[in-house]
Formats: sequence, structure tokens, C-alpha cells
Amino acid sequence: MKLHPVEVISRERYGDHVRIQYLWTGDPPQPGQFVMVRAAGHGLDPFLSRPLFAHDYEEGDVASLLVVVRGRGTALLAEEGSALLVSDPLGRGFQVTEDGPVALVGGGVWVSPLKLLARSLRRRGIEHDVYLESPAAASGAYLGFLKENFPGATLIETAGGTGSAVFLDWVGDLARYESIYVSGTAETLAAARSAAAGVVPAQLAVRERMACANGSCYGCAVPVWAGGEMVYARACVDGPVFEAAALAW
Amino acid sequence: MKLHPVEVISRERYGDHVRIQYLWTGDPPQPGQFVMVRAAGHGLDPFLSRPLFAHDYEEGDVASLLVVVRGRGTALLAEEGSALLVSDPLGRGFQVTEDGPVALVGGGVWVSPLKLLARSLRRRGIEHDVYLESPAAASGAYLGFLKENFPGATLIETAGGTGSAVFLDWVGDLARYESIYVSGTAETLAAARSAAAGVVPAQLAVRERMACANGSCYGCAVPVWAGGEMVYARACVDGPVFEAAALAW
Amino acid sequence: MVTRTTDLAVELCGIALHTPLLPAAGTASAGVMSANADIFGAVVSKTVTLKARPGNPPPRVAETPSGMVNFIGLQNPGLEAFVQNLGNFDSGVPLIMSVAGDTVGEFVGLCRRMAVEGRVSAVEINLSCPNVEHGGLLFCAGPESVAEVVAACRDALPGKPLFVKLTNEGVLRNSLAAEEAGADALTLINTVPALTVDARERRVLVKGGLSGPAIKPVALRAVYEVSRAVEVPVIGCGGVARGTDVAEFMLAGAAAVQVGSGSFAREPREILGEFAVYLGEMGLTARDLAGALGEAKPLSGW
Amino acid sequence: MVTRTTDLAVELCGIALHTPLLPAAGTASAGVMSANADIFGAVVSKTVTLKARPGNPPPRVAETPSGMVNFIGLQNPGLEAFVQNLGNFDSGVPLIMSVAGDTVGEFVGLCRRMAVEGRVSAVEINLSCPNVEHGGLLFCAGPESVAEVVAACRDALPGKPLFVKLTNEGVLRNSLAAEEAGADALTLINTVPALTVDARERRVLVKGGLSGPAIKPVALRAVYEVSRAVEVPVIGCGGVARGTDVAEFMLAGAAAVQVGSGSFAREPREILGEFAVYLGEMGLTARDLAGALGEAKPLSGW
Ligand SMILES: Cc1cc2nc3c(=O)[nH]c(=O)nc-3n(C[C@H](O)[C@H](O)[C@H](O)COP(=O)(O)OP(=O)(O)OC[C@H]3O[C@@H](n4cnc5c(N)ncnc54)[C@H](O)[C@@H]3O)c2cc1C
Ligand SMILES: Cc1cc2nc3c(=O)[nH]c(=O)nc-3n(C[C@H](O)[C@H](O)[C@H](O)COP(=O)(O)OP(=O)(O)OC[C@H]3O[C@@H](n4cnc5c(N)ncnc54)[C@H](O)[C@@H]3O)c2cc1C
Ligand SMILES: Cc1cc2nc3c(=O)[nH]c(=O)nc-3n(C[C@H](O)[C@H](O)[C@H](O)COP(=O)(O)O)c2cc1C
Ligand SMILES: Cc1cc2nc3c(=O)[nH]c(=O)nc-3n(C[C@H](O)[C@H](O)[C@H](O)COP(=O)(O)O)c2cc1C
Ligand code: FES
Ligand code: FES
Repeated sequence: MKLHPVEVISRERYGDHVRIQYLWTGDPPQPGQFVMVRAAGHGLDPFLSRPLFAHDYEEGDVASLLVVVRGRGTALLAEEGSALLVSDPLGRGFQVTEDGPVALVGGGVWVSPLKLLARSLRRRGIEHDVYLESPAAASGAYLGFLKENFPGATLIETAGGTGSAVFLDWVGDLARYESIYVSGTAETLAAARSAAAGVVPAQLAVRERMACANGSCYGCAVPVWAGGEMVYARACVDGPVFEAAALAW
Repeated sequence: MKLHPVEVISRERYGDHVRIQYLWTGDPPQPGQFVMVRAAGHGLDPFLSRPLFAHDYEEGDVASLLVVVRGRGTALLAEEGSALLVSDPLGRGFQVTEDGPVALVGGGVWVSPLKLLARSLRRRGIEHDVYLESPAAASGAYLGFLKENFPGATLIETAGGTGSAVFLDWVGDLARYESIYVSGTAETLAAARSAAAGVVPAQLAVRERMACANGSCYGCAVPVWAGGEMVYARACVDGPVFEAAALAW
Repeated sequence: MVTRTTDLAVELCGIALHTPLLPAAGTASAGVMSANADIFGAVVSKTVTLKARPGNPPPRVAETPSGMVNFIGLQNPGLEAFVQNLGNFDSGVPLIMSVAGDTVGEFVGLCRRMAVEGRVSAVEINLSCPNVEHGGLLFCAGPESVAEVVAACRDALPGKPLFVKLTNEGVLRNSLAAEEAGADALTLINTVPALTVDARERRVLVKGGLSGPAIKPVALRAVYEVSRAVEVPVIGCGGVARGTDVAEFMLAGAAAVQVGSGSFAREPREILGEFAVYLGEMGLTARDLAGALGEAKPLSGW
Repeated sequence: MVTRTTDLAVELCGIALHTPLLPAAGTASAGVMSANADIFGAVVSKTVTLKARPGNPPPRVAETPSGMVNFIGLQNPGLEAFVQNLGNFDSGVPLIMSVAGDTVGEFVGLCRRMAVEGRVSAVEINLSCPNVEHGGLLFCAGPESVAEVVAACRDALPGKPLFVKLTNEGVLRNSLAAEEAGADALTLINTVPALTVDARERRVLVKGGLSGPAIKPVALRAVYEVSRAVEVPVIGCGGVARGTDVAEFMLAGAAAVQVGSGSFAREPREILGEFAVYLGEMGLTARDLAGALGEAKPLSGW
């Protein structure tokens, strides 16, 4: 996998979340695509690069990522002053219809790709509502971040740290939307998928552990329906965004 | 092995050599002792710490190391801004007689421990001559370093990058010394050992690859004579300085 | 582009390779291999089986210290679907087909098909898979089953070299058995059985095969021991991630070298570039490395 | 000092261990073990042989990606010299003696001697050494030779637990054979045969055994498979370098855990401290980890 050394412009902390901005003059990322990232100067430890959604991409060639530190890999990426190596944008992102209104539903660090998606919808004049999970335990800094970055979004308080089906109730009748775009916790993905079934086309940004990120290794398997049969698609090239109806969960 | 985070005061480059100075308030290193060092923030890659001779130790708790970059381990240590973890001084160094004159013979990065040895001899008023190899290919910066750090030393030009027996010829009749202390290339160690045999007591600072550096692993084997039999001593606790006559080379 | 001032060419069972670097089976897609045909001496397909295989349920990969564990389960579309897309491999360098079966008969069927496929220069049989006729023991579980499948494949593949890919367990006696049964080259080694555990989640992460730099010393040992015991060429595989790794394998006795997981962390192009720089600095060609390995010596010169 | 608010105590063959962490044989000197008696549940001696062994010529160690290769050659002063200095091990925690021989008879002699040595709580037989009566094949080369030596040792060591230390090659069948022959516990795993090469010097660096984090997934797999197949406790060993590694081994099925090369890179004290913090955060005791391993699950929640 070809990685490019990039110039990191800023690292801003919002509670547990870190927004990393870097200069990017390569192919512009599409909403729902991801990049492979590693910290420079650490040789091959950790061994694998880390997948992160393209969070935003602005005029002036500023790309951003939104990261939650989980283990050593993300800790090194978030570390102040650490130089980054970043791939081209990868994978198949959200396939956006020309018709609105649509809903964007997200939670946790997985709201990340919805920012770029909202920007793209705005640019194309497609009406959209944004619903974001606001966990009771979330820091004020993170909530501030959500409000600033998703102006007009409905923040829905959920108990516990992770998403819940209750969250979807708040979104209300999904039939009023042409499409919904979901990137949230495992619970939210599952709940959105069942709520949307037969009601509205839904696209889900899913995650699976990756190694090559270029379709070579078949490591990032996601079960999907193909001609009535369950087969494993690859999150890195066939996704990470999948039609909810296609997922064989 | 217990390692202490230390404050690095300076890294100065002299050609291929780097002098690293750090604050040290623990046990003062004895001439010929070494420390285990690793770069902080790199987890367990490289896996093992690197042994380096105590180069100098001054009033004001400033310890120094002299390093030649060979591979990744030394490159990380020499890297500007890299934080270091350093062990206590380890091993058995030079055993200094009370009588002079003595000779210090060295070459390459292995001159390192001779600086602290010369300081100690000076402090104790023991007369000593210093002979250092000055390879034809050495940079001016390194030669300047040698002249500044070993004032009054005789620099002996040798062809090729490494020591040679010719070097020892220049030192002349070893019988005029009470003792000689050698830390140089493999060739210099071997040549000094044979030149000194039966003429003058010689102590050699030897190297062997190390893992534990505390006598546990028996990795750093050095063949020595013990009661007429060849046995393997451990460079890390029985050395790194050995009587030349004891070495079973 | 790797500079061609350094001579990288080697020969493997009569196949001219413009570099000694190959992709390891199952670690490079046809697209990735085509894009790298200028740096790979040959390309190696993912392991293909007679019938399509769905592969294992996720998670299939997990990181480990200097390596990774995979549990892919030979996901592939099956022989016929694969052969229909052989055009994907028209990249200008030889194609080595990796195949595997559940029975000796399946291996034979695959080899027969490859024998008549003009695009295929050699076949690599992957013996790290269960032999359903023998209670699910791996084909490479012992020298007898290795000999049986190799001899049958050798017959079924007239006129083309047969490479036999083995795991580390029992590698020396299995290699001898494979050579005796007609193998033209040995590919060493496949992944090492391993397990990863997530302590916080208190779960198995992945139970599968370990690859990457972590296993390089194990693979080097296998190549070293086997290349000294057999006449046929050995293809080194396991942990290659830097140019000097390629040199280490060739010094240890490999005629060519495969890169697998290392290409996930780095670009094979960079690895081959480093290897060329190494050769340039040493004033050597790739061929010079064969048998140029000296004995260990202590550091302080005795 | 590790905080004692967390319950770290475990039990191994009737021996109470105040922590589950032990040093791996041959990786901690008596001095280092005494200085760490407050954090080691028991101490394990370097492998002792009947007669003194000089060890192998240097170089004996080389670094590898996330690991190291050693070629020490069991350098030790021999049984009698060792026994005279048993006082070095009076550190207040049980002493497990590691022994090895060239013949079954030597193993038996060593066990007999240990049976009467009050300071010794258990014996760990190191079967990764050549059996000179069988053409130099390792004792752990196959289940028959494992069974033979284990049964003989079991007889020779009345009243004390016998731990059997095995390598990864053939670990499952060898473990079953050892248990059948009377082993009270299994220590898994010893180093993995490996080779390091210095490409610039074009030399072998060290041909020996691989240890360190690189082999952790291999050791975890061995512990996992074997602990599910035997009744006796398994002692995990291989690549421990962090507190969560101890937890991973215990989750995989280990009753106690040894740290070897990891203690060269870090302090065992730090490792046990991290393990205690982990347990505290998880609200668990060391004993709770046994059998608490769940199955793998995909990331996106299906
Ligand atoms: C397509 C894709 C897009 C992603 N986008 C983002 C993003 O925009 N922002 C972000 O913060 N993270 C994102 N992730 C997750 C991110 O890649 C992981 O958090 C990261 O790899 C963990 O690395 P680590 O070394 O910090 O943690 P590790 O030490 O590897 O693991 C620490 C913990 O995190 C869990 N974990 C490991 N990998 C993942 C993973 N892929 N997803 C979820 N949990 C994981 C482990 O189970 C473990 O419990 C994305 C993952 C994928 C596959
Ligand atoms: C007691 C002792 C004291 C030492 N003092 C110093 C010192 O004061 N200054 C200094 O610069 N170096 C010193 N060394 C050597 C230093 O430890 C090595 O250069 C270093 O470990 C190499 O690490 P690396 O990762 O840079 O190289 P690696 O990538 O490990 O190896 C690169 C090259 O260096 C060679 N090499 C590896 N280890 C050593 C070694 N121990 N000695 C010599 N060559 C080696 C290898 O064979 C290889 O060709 C000392 C070694 C010992 C044992
Ligand atoms: C994701 C992945 C998939 C693999 N698939 C195959 C395969 O289909 N056939 C095969 O013979 N080996 C397969 N292997 C093993 C590799 O070809 C190689 O033998 C092993 O990974 C060691 O090399 P490495 O350390 O360079 O990865 C696979 C390895 C990985 C990591
Ligand atoms: C330097 C060194 C010396 C060793 N000596 C012995 C020994 O004497 N007896 C033994 O059974 N194992 C010995 N081993 C193997 C270790 O006890 C352990 O099984 C192996 O190193 C794996 O554990 P680790 O990865 O924690 O080091 C030695 C290992 C090393 C690194
Ligand atoms: S990560 Fe390799 S196929 Fe997707
Ligand atoms: S380095 Fe371990 S005994 Fe010297």
C-alpha cells in the first residue's frame, strides 16, 4: 500500500476525540471513503496501518480525520507532533441520490464520515436532516464539537456509552426520507438496518479489521447477499459503505 | 532491566560520531562501565536495549555517551529530540593501579571509555600517555573531537577504516608502562593483547552482543582462562573489561 | 522504477525472472500484481480450489507484534471462474498458479487443468490444507502424505515446474519427501499456527496463521536447513518487509523470495528498490548472493 | 511494589503462588530473582545438567523483529556446583528446578537428586535437548520419547510435581503423551528454531531459538489447544512483555505465566504492575481469568 508523507496542520482534542487536519493535494476523498494511516518514524511497529474514515475535505486542500484513541496505533496517530503517512482515499463510499430529503444518522466516532457527506449534500442542494447520538456520558467538549460541525443536527441523548435502538425511535418515521445514511455503533447499525427494512433505502458504513486495504487479502470480510446466496464482500473495496438490504447480518 | 528516563542536554555531531549528554544523578559510572540505552516512545521495537560505554561523567551530574550510528537502534538514539531511557552503570570496568606511567590505547568509537578513564587518572595524579588511532579516512570534525577531548594524546594515522597492528608499533616499547588500557577495534584489541603478552599487564574493553545485561542470559559470552581451562565469562557482569592474559582468544 | 543498473535477474526452474521478488500466494490481487509487474519477477495467484470457497466468517485478521494472524479460509471463486479471468494476469511476467484441494484427486484435477493453460508457467501446490480423506490432517502433516500428493501432481503437470509450498512444522523431512517425489522447487514457509486474544474484550480475536517479520527468523532457518539438504531450488517466504530481508533469504539459500504481509505495511516497490540499493552498495548481483553466507563470528575479534 | 488490593494469587499443582508470574528458565539470574521475589509467584532456575556445560561459542544472541534468537547451549556449572549454591534461591518463594540431560538416565538422576532437596518445590524438565541415545533427536521430537522420559522422571521424583516443558513443534500430541506418562503440569513453549543473517556482513549471526513477543501468538495457540485437551495445568510461556500478555495467556488457558526475554526489554515488576491494573480495571482476580475466553466476533456487530 502506497502511503504519502503529509503535513499535519493541527490536532485538536474534543474529549476523547481528536481531529487531525493535514494538507492533501491528491484525489479528493468521497463521503464514506477511508484512508490508511500510520505514524512515521516507528518502522513496522505497529505492523499494520490503521483505517480511518475521511472526515472532511475543504477548499485549500485541508483533509481531516476524527479519531478516538483505542490502542497503540491510534495513540501514535493522535500524539502531538507525530508525522503521518496517509494513503489515497480508498473504498466505495455513500452513493448519494439526487432526491431529498435524506437523513444522516450517526453516533460515536463513526459520525466522522457524515461531515463530508453533509458537505457534499449541501453543495448539491439536497435537503437533509442529521441525527446524532449524544451519549449521556459524553464530554461537553465533544458535544460542542458535534454542534459546531453538524449545525442544525438533532442530538439525541442515549444512555450508556454506545448506541441503542431507542435512538432510532427518535428519528421517527423513516418513510419520510428518500434514503438514510448511517454510520454509528454496531447497535445503531443493526437497529437502523431493521428499522429501514422495507421502509427506506439505507446505506451503512461498516467496519471490519483490515490488513491490505486494496482487495488483496480478503481480511475485511462482510457477509452480503449475492443472488440469494451469502458471500463475503470486502469492506475495503466493495465497501465500507453497503446497502443495508445487501448485508447478510 | 530497570531503565530511567533521563533529560538529554545535547547531541553534538562529529562526523559519524554523536556525543549525547544527559543529566544523571544516580551512581556515578566507573571508567570502562557501560549503560543500556533505548529510545523512549518506540514500544518494544527495537526489542533489545543497546549497550554503550560510559564516555564521560562530569561535575554537575552530566553523563555522556559517544555513539556511532550502525543500525536502527543507534539511529534512534542519535536522533535529534528523541527521549532516552538509560540504565544504571553496569559491569566491571578498568581496574586502575596506583602506579604510573600507564598507557591508554584506543581507536574508533571505542575510544569512548578512555575519556572517563583519563579523567579518573588525572584526578588521582597517575601519569598516563594516550594513543589514539586516527584513520586516514576520518573526518576533520572527529579528529577535532579527539584533540579536544584527549588533550596531549598522540594521534597515530592508520590506513583503512579499522585498526591495525602497525598502530601498536607506534606506541613503542610497552615495557616502559606499568599497565596498558585498551579499547579499540577488534584488530587493535588482538594486536595489543599479543604485544603486551609477557611485557606489561593489559586490560581490554571487549564487546559482545548483549540481551539482559545483568548476568542472567549468558548471551554475552567471552572466552577466558580459568584454572587452565577455557570457560565463557559474561561481558556484562564479569567484563566488559578483562585482563588481556585472561582472554582465551 | 527500480534502477536497472543493478542486475536483479535470476532463474528459477528454467523460468527467467527479471527480479527475484514475487508476491506470496493470497496476498496480492491481480490488479496489484499487474501494477507491479515491473518489479515482480513473476506473479503468484491466490490459492484456487476446484469449487468456490466462501471463506471463514470474520474477524479474519488481527495484528500481532511485528506480524499478523489471518483466518481467511481460502476464499476463492473456484477453478472455472478463475480460469475465465486468467486475462487479468496478462501483465508480461510469468504466472505461477497456487492451487489446493481436499483430496489428492482434487490436486491432480487442478494440475491437469493448469498443464494445458498456456498462461500458466508453473504451479505451486499449497499443502497447508486438510486432507479430508485422512481425517482432516494437513497434507503437509507428514512425509508420506506429502510424497503421495506431490508424486500425483508431478504426473499431472507434464512440462511445467511444480512448486511445493510447506509449513514450518516438519519442514526438513517434508521437503526431502517432496523432492524425492518430484517437486521442482520448494516454497518455504506458509503461515505458523497462532492465536490472538483481546484481553479487554476477553475474546479470541483470530485463530489462524502468523505471518510477517515476526516469523522471518523461522522462515530463514527453514530455507537455510532445507536448501543445504536438497538439490532443487528453494523459494523463501516469511516476513519479508525490507530490501535486506530479500538479501537475507538469498544468502540463506533461496533462489527467489516472496513477499506477503510485508506488502500490506509497505510497498513491494520500495522493498525491491532497497534490495537494488543494497546490491549496488555491496557491488553484487542478485545471483552472487547464492551460497555467499559466511559463518557467525564473535564481535570482539577472536 | 505491586498493590495488593488486587488478588493475584493462584495455585499450581498444590503450590500456592502469590502471583501467577514466574521467570522463564534461563532468563533470570538468582540475584535478579531474589530481588523480584515480591513479584514472582515462584522462581525457576536456569536449566541444570548433571555435568557442567561450557555453552556455545559466541555470538549467542541476536535481535529480530519483536524478538531475539539465542544460542546459549545450556551453559551451567553442573548439578553438584549448582546444589551447593541453592542458598542463592532462599528468597521466600517456591523454587522450581529446571533440569535437562543427554539420556533418560541423566534426567532420572537429576530428578532423584531434586526429590531429596528440601528447597525444591517442583521440577521442570526441559525436553528441548538432544537425546544422545537416539541419534541426537530432541527428547520432544515425538510422543514416544516424551512419554519415556516423563514416565521415568515421574517415578524418580516422588512427592513433588513434575512440570514438562515442550517446544511448539508437535506440541499437542507431545502434551497428551506427557500427561498420560504422569506430567503434573506442562510448560509451553520453549523457543522456536530460527536463524538470523547479517546481510551486510554476509554472515550467519545466530542460529538458535526465537523468543520474545514475536512468538506470543504461537505460544498462545499452543496453550489454547493443549489446555483444552488435557486435565493438568498449563504454564504459559513465550513473548510476555506487558501486563495484558499475562491476561491473554490466562484467558487462553494458562494457570501461571512465565516471562523470559520480555524481562530483558522491560522490568518484570512493571509487567506485573500492569497486569494488576488490568485486573483492577476489569474488576477481576487472577483466578477469574481461567476459562473466561469468549469466541471471536466481527466488528460491525452481526
Ligand atoms: C473502514 C474503517 C473506518 C474507520 N474509521 C475510523 C474513524 O474515522 N475514526 C476512528 O477513531 N476509528 C475508525 N476506525 C477504527 C480504527 O481503525 C480502530 O480504532 C483502530 O484500528 C484501532 O487501532 P489501535 O491500534 O488504536 O487499537 P488496537 O490496539 O488495535 O485495539 C484496541 C481496541 O480497539 C478495538 N479495535 C481494533 N480495531 C478496530 C476497528 N477497526 N474498529 C473498531 N474497533 C477496533 C479492538 O478490538 C481493541 O479492543 C475505522 C475502521 C475501519 C475498518
Ligand atoms: C559493552 C559494549 C559497549 C559498547 N559501547 C559502545 C559505545 O560506546 N559507542 C557505540 O557507538 N557503540 C558501542 N557499542 C556497540 C553498540 O552497542 C552497537 O553498535 C549497537 O548495539 C548497534 O545497534 P544498532 O541497532 O544500531 O545496529 P544493528 O542494526 O543491531 O547492527 C548494525 C551493524 O552493527 C553491528 N553491531 C551490532 N551490535 C554490535 C555491537 N554490540 N558491537 C559492534 N557492532 C555491532 C552489526 O553486526 C551490524 O553489522 C558497545 C557494545 C558493547 C557490547
Ligand atoms: C491474508 C493472507 C492470505 C494468504 N493466503 C494464502 C493463500 O491463498 N495460499 C497460500 O499458499 N498462502 C497464503 N498465505 C500465506 C502467504 O503466502 C505466506 O506464505 C505467509 O504469509 C508468510 O509470508 P509473509 O510473512 O511474507 O506474509 C496468506 C497469507 C496472508 C497473510
Ligand atoms: C537467553 C535465553 C536462555 C534460555 N535458557 C533456557 C534454559 O536454560 N532452559 C529452558 O528450559 N529454557 C530456556 N530458554 C527459553 C525460555 O525459558 C522460554 O521458554 C522462551 O524464551 C520463550 O519465552 P519468552 O518469549 O518469554 O522469552 C531461554 C531463553 C532465552 C532467551
Ligand atoms: S483489507 Fe485486504 S481485502 Fe480488504
Ligand atoms: S547480556 Fe545477559 S548475561 Fe550478559
